[in-house]
Amino acid sequence: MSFLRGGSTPGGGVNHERMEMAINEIEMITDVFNRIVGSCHSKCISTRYAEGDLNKGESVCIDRCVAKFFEVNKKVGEKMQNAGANASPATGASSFSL
Amino acid sequence: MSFLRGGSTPGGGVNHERMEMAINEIEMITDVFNRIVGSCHSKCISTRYAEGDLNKGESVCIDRCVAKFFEVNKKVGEKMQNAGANASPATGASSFSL
Amino acid sequence: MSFLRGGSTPGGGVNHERMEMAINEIEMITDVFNRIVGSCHSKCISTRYAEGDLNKGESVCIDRCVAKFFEVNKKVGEKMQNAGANASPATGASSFSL
Amino acid sequence: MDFSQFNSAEQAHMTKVIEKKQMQDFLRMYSNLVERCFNSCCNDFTSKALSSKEEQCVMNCADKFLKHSERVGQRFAELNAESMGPAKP
Amino acid sequence: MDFSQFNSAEQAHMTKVIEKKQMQDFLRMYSNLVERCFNSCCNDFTSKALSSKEEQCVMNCADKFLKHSERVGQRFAELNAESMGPAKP
Amino acid sequence: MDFSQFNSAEQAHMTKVIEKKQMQDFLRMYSNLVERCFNSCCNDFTSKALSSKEEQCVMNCADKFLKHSERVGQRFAELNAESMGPAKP
Repeated sequence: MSFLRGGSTPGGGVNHERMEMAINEIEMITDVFNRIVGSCHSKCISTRYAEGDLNKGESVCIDRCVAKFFEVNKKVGEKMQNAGANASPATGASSFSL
Repeated sequence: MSFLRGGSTPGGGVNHERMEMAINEIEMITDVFNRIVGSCHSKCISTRYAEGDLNKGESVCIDRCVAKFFEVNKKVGEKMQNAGANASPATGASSFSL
Repeated sequence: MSFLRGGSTPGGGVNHERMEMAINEIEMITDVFNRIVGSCHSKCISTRYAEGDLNKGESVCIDRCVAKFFEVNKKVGEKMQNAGANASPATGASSFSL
Repeated sequence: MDFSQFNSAEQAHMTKVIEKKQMQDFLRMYSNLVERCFNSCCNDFTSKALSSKEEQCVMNCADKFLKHSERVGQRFAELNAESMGPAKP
Repeated sequence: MDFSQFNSAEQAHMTKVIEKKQMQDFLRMYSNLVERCFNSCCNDFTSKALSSKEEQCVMNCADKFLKHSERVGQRFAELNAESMGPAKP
Repeated sequence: MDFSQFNSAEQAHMTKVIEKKQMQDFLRMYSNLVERCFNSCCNDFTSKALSSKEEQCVMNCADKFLKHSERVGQRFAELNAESMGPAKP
């Protein structure tokens, strides 16, 4: 998610733009984490709930699932950087006229 | 979503109530946009992903889906205005005693 | 959700920590309410929509569903308090190094 | 929730926060209703116009959703009051 | 949306708010895309490496998602403009 | 994430933001757990009381969810550290 990071501005006070970028990055990381928890739960955990421990199969599945999600995240991130964020699909909703 | 819009208060400074209403409206529009993206993706896009382009059927489906969502949004909005927002179902959770 | 509540600090001004805790509690209650609305709708409401009124079966189902959700919430809350919030699973995403 | 331990400045602040939250909750509930009823009722995209059957379904769905939320709200308030225990003297 | 009734201080504030929202929306759309394409394309966890078939599926899915969002955005903007009615004189 | 480029005022601000986010994340995870376990375990509404079978299911589900989240957190932290590249000298 390094494409979010701006340059470093040396100085004494609080650089609000830099703060906001860091907060955006934290929110994005948390969001990704929560989505991985949800997706890998659906992919790996049996909903029978016969016991409270993760069994061997579930544990191995989780490890692979998280790694695979990271790979997908990386591939998509590279693609987006190449394509340029210009063609942002979010512009539709953001067509507010000032 | 015009039922969100308050009256205009002329003056020089920042009218915080009016700002808040405008921000509410922006958030609502964005929320609706994101829900349309999700719903119409589920309704129109095949999850086989054999190619990266939208095919003819998908494209036509998206156009109709967005239009239909807008119609549903409008019908429900009219209904809510007629019924009055008094009987807000959210009041259950909001029964905080001060 | 009483485990969220801090001690009372008497005094005149606004105690920001106490405010934040109260706001956290409000957000949690609202979040729980919205999840109950969603879960019990899925469990109890037929999606045929042949009429606009809740029928007897749906009404009774809703009452029991809300009560059961509260019980589950309480049981899980007790479990979490016993286990201690130390082993917070959220720490994975929060491993930011300052 | 019991705010009796709060001083007046704190109560005023909380009132504002709660009012803002209620507005946001209402808007979210509204969008959620539209999304749910659209997803349940609209499955034919051979036309962009809402058929009368779809429209009837959406209207019933919206009615039912509001009544559902209201009933959940009533039970929720009762159970929430119970779980707070008896009122202080 | 029509902000013509706003004074310049209010317009400046709204511009900032909108810019911030656009950034957040973009990030949310991105995470949402990754989640959706992962869920559709990755169903084999006998290996942690992405197979070439899965990778192709993810790339197509991402492409399609972006084109889908863009098309929804175009229709949305048109319908939103319509529902606002004709411009003021 | 690397905050070493930040000055002390900025670091203090970030620490506060992160602490607040952690609390919110914890609460969200908790509600999410309750919702998920309720949806998986409770399907009989002929009674409002939780049956002993449902209760056992909920307890196992909660246990498993916590262990799942913890394991995801460990892998996530490792992979996140890797993707940040080797530590600076």
